[in-house]
Amino acid sequence: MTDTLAGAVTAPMVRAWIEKSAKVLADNRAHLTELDSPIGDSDHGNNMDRGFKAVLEKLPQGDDIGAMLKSVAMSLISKVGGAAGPLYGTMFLDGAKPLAGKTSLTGEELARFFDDAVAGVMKRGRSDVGMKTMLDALAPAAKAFREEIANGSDMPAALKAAAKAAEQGMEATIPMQAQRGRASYLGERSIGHQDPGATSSYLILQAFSDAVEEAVQ
Amino acid sequence: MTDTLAGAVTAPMVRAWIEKSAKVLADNRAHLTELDSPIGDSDHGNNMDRGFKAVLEKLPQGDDIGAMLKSVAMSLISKVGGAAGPLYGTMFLDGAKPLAGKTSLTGEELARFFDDAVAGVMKRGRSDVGMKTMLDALAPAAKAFREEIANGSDMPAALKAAAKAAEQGMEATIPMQAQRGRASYLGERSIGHQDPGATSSYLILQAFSDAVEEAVQ
Amino acid sequence: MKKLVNNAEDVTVEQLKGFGLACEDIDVHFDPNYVCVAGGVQDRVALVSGGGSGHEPLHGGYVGTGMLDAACPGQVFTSPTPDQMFEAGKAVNGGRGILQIVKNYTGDVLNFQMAADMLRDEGIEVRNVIIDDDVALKDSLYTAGRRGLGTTVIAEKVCGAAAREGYDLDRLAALCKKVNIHGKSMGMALTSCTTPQNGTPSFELPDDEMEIGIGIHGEPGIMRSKIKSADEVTEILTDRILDDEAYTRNLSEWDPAKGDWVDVEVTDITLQKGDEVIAIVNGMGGTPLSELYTVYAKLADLTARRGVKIVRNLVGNYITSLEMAGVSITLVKTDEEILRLYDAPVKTPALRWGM
Amino acid sequence: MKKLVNNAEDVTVEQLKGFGLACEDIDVHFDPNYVCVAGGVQDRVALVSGGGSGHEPLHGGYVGTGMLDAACPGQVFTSPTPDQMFEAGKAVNGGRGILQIVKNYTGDVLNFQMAADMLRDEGIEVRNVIIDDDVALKDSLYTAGRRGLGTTVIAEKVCGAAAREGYDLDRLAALCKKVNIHGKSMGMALTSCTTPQNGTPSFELPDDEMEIGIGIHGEPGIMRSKIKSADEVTEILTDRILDDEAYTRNLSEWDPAKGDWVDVEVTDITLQKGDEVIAIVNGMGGTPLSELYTVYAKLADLTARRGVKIVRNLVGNYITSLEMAGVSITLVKTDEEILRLYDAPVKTPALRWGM
Ligand SMILES: Nc1ncnc2c1ncn2[C@@H]1O[C@H](COP(=O)(O)OP(=O)(O)O)[C@@H](O)[C@H]1O
Ligand SMILES: Nc1ncnc2c1ncn2[C@@H]1O[C@H](COP(=O)(O)OP(=O)(O)O)[C@@H](O)[C@H]1O
Ligand SMILES: [Mg+2]
Ligand SMILES: [Mg+2]
Ligand SMILES: [Mg+2]
Ligand SMILES: [Mg+2]
Repeated sequence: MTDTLAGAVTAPMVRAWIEKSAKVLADNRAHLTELDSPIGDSDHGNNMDRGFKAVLEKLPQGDDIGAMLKSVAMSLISKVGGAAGPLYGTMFLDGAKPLAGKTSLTGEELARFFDDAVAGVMKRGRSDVGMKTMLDALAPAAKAFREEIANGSDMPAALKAAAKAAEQGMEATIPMQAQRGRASYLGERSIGHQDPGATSSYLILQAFSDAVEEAVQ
Repeated sequence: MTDTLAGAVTAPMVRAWIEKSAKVLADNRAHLTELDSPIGDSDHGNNMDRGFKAVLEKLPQGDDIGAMLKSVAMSLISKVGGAAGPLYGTMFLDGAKPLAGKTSLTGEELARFFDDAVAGVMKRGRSDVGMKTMLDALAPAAKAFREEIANGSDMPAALKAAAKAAEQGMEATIPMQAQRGRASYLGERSIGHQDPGATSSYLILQAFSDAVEEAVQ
Repeated sequence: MKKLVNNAEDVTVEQLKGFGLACEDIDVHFDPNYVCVAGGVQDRVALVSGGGSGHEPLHGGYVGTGMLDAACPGQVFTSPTPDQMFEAGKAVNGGRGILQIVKNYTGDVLNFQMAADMLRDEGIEVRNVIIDDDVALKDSLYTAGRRGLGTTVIAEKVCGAAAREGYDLDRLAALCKKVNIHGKSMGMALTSCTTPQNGTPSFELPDDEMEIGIGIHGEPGIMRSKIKSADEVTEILTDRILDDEAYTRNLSEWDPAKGDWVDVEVTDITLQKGDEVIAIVNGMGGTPLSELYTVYAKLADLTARRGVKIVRNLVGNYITSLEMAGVSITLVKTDEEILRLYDAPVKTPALRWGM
Repeated sequence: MKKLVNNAEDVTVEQLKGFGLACEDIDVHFDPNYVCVAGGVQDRVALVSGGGSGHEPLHGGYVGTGMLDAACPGQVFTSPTPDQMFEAGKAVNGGRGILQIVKNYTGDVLNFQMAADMLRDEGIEVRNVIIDDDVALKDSLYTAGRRGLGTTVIAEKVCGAAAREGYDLDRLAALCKKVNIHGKSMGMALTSCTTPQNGTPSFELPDDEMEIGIGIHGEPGIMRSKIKSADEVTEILTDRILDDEAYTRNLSEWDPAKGDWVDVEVTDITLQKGDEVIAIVNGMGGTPLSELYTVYAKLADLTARRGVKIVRNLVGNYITSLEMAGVSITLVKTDEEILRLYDAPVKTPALRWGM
């Protein structure tokens, strides 16, 4: 791979990421809803699928990454509802803020995107890592990405590491007792179940890694 | 058997009949309710059991058969409800009317009791034989009893014939399409099911036969 | 069996107890069981109804100012006994006679007739009016005739207002009969229901089937079919109501001149373009309210297409079968008199407006 | 799945359509979905609420004179999106600000906050008051906090009356917060429920088990047990409400001085001997009304023994979970202000008296 391709995420890659996310969430709709059944209200897959379908419909043409991600945020906010809607909406909104007008992102810019996204979710959700939420996938992913970039990894490798960290974070939610969201009502009975939000977060990050991987091949 | 015993139904026999009816209906409560499920509203066994429990509680002491049967009627009327309450109530009430003060019944008197009982049900229910109701057991039984008495049979034999006719009448309701009561709502779908009311009528008549049989032995 | 009950053998008593505690304007009596307006009835016709329990809010929920004066609940799905109506009638007798509104089920008809005879023996004038509005049944000669469904609620409302307006017994009975021949209903079930006494469903209904043309006692309907969409279900029920032809049958009523029960021939109206109706979209007890609104949307569409105008509506649980899922639709053709009396103030646990 | 629906993917729209046709005083808007009083609001605070669908009559059924001005229904069991409250708020804005009554579920809280921010950008003053009355949950630090249950209905009624009395926005928000800390609820389920979208029950509940301490979204409760009698169930719920100790937590509210959302510490009242309460015995959608009266009988007994007096009651389906069988109990301690406003006339599809 060449340095130009490997060193930056381009607007088409971001678009491919969003499209792949929509596909993966549609494919996993039943799975996510099932995860939301024992510890939630059985709608997470429906919510995310409905949201990303709307995202695709509204996604603007052109190469402005900031505009694209802001559009994703607004679609999610106005179509998902539930807890996931404002949280994912905030994630994309806060992450996209510094990216207005940008047509490609450096590793540092993307690391900042992830950090802002995680911070946004934490603030909106009054939540933190370890509470059995999407943050358990998102925060380790952001951290892993920044470390990889700092260590000089290229974009596909860094995103792969981020997705891997998200996957591990997702799995780590299984033994946790939920402290936020609906699952927290169950107290100890929430233990032993994988968090649906952490799962959708992993799927979105894996979609990012896959989209960029495919683009650079 | 002696002529005195075989030729008349005594007050203790009538009491034994009523008590046995209560027992048999309690034993068949679930069965009668089950019969009332496909073509009715699943309460006939409950109704009859509740009614005859009340009958036992209120049954007057003494040897006045008319008073006993009137008491049965009043208890059924005020405790059974549904269609069966007024119909069985009327049956005992109309049948008992000429029997006030009597302490034993001749064959002719009992034949008259059955005829009056059947006529009472027909009038109250605007119904007739062949409509898939209790009358399909009661009317043949009354007829068989009168014939047996006319032919010189003794009381146990005549009652046995009446119970037998009731049983056949009950079975004959299976292929009938109901024309009265709840089962009639089902139209052709009522065909193939045995009528719960005909079944309880048979049980009551069989109890009569059994009670008298036991008494004369 | 999943029910909030204590003693399955006689849930009626424990339910009535709570009803009495919750409704301060209503007195509850036991043994025999009946509920009636506190304070009794003065110098007007009194209105009494009743039927098996399990149809709540019918009838107890319609006792109060401007509607029923007393209601007699039987065991679950079993009509009440004459002693109940006898005591209730004596309690609410206001010296101008009693109108008993009776749904057309063999048990109800017979028990209310016996009660009327008993009350008459006490010197109280009584008329029984039978409600038989269930268009699922076509024939009265070879069946027990059409059953009483949602028109009962409208009859109780309208006659309750008329009694307060001072209608005498004959005029009130005539009005009630008018409401009956103006009303048509039909119901369907998605699920069966379970009486506390039995503990198992009254009939079996496979997961993909529904029952059309049901009554309200958990008895099966006139036919079974595969589950259909809300629109299709609504169309089946509504078309049958709108297309129902003039239905003629004999109904039993008391003839004061003859001093006996006589059969009187009665013929229903048919619904015509330009008619105005009160509509009920009624849940059977276990149907979410939201689904009833889906049905209402289609009903409004179908009636409008036929030029029949819904001028008032009730959407909710008004005459139920325990926890059954399903719906019944009632259309009652109105005229000036019916609509005026329907709109009159009413204050009961289940129906309230204007006060 | 046995439901009266057409398009399982978006039942909310078809249900709203029927609701709009049935309720002549209420306007229904689509895309974004909201319902509001026809004729708008003039020169007083407007009252808006909302939440996932599937809880009918909540909230749409409480829109009307003397209660809510607008309601925003989300997808089934999914909180509405900010654009709904944004449009609804603009539609009913009467120039004196908007009070949003929000049940304490993460999604509702967040979406209503976003909507408040958007409306504020339009120059409309907004306050959000959170209802969190579910005593099943003890702890707020390690959970999302107590959920909003039946107190919501009382808050909407009382605040609706106060808005018509001319309360300004701050006073109305203060009143709503008072109702919240005066209200305590707890619920249980005998059966699960099925959202149209999923077609299978939200959780599995064996035939002989029940779920205690449920919310209203078909999510499991805080514990499971063998089925008990109505009296035992009522005792579990009532005791927990009566014994509930002062509950302190932080609730988020808008600080106009700071121009930001701030956490404010709030402590519930505890119920004392001599207190007067409004009681709700609420069905979850699939519970026969008659069973709710059985529960009411025991509730009245239990409160009386503790010297707590029920001065008003609602028995029926007020805040439901589709066709779930089960019950929730709510007690709201009253004072002169709450009771006066509760008694004020109200005319909505689901709650009506005095007019
Ligand atoms: N306070 C919070 N902070 C972060 N994530 C949260 C929070 N509350 C809930 N979540 C996430 O949202 C997911 C549930 O989303 P979803 O089912 O769509 O919404 P809802 O719970 O309103 O039905 C949970 O699995 C969890 O990951
Ligand atoms: N008109 C009638 N004449 C004679 N018997 C009738 C009539 N209607 C109903 N029955 C009898 O009553 C029985 C049903 O009794 P029951 O179940 O106790 O009352 P309900 O039908 O009111 O629930 C039927 O099986 C039938 O035998
Ligand atoms: Mg969820
Ligand atoms: Mg029966
Ligand atoms: Mg019956
Ligand atoms: Mg949800």
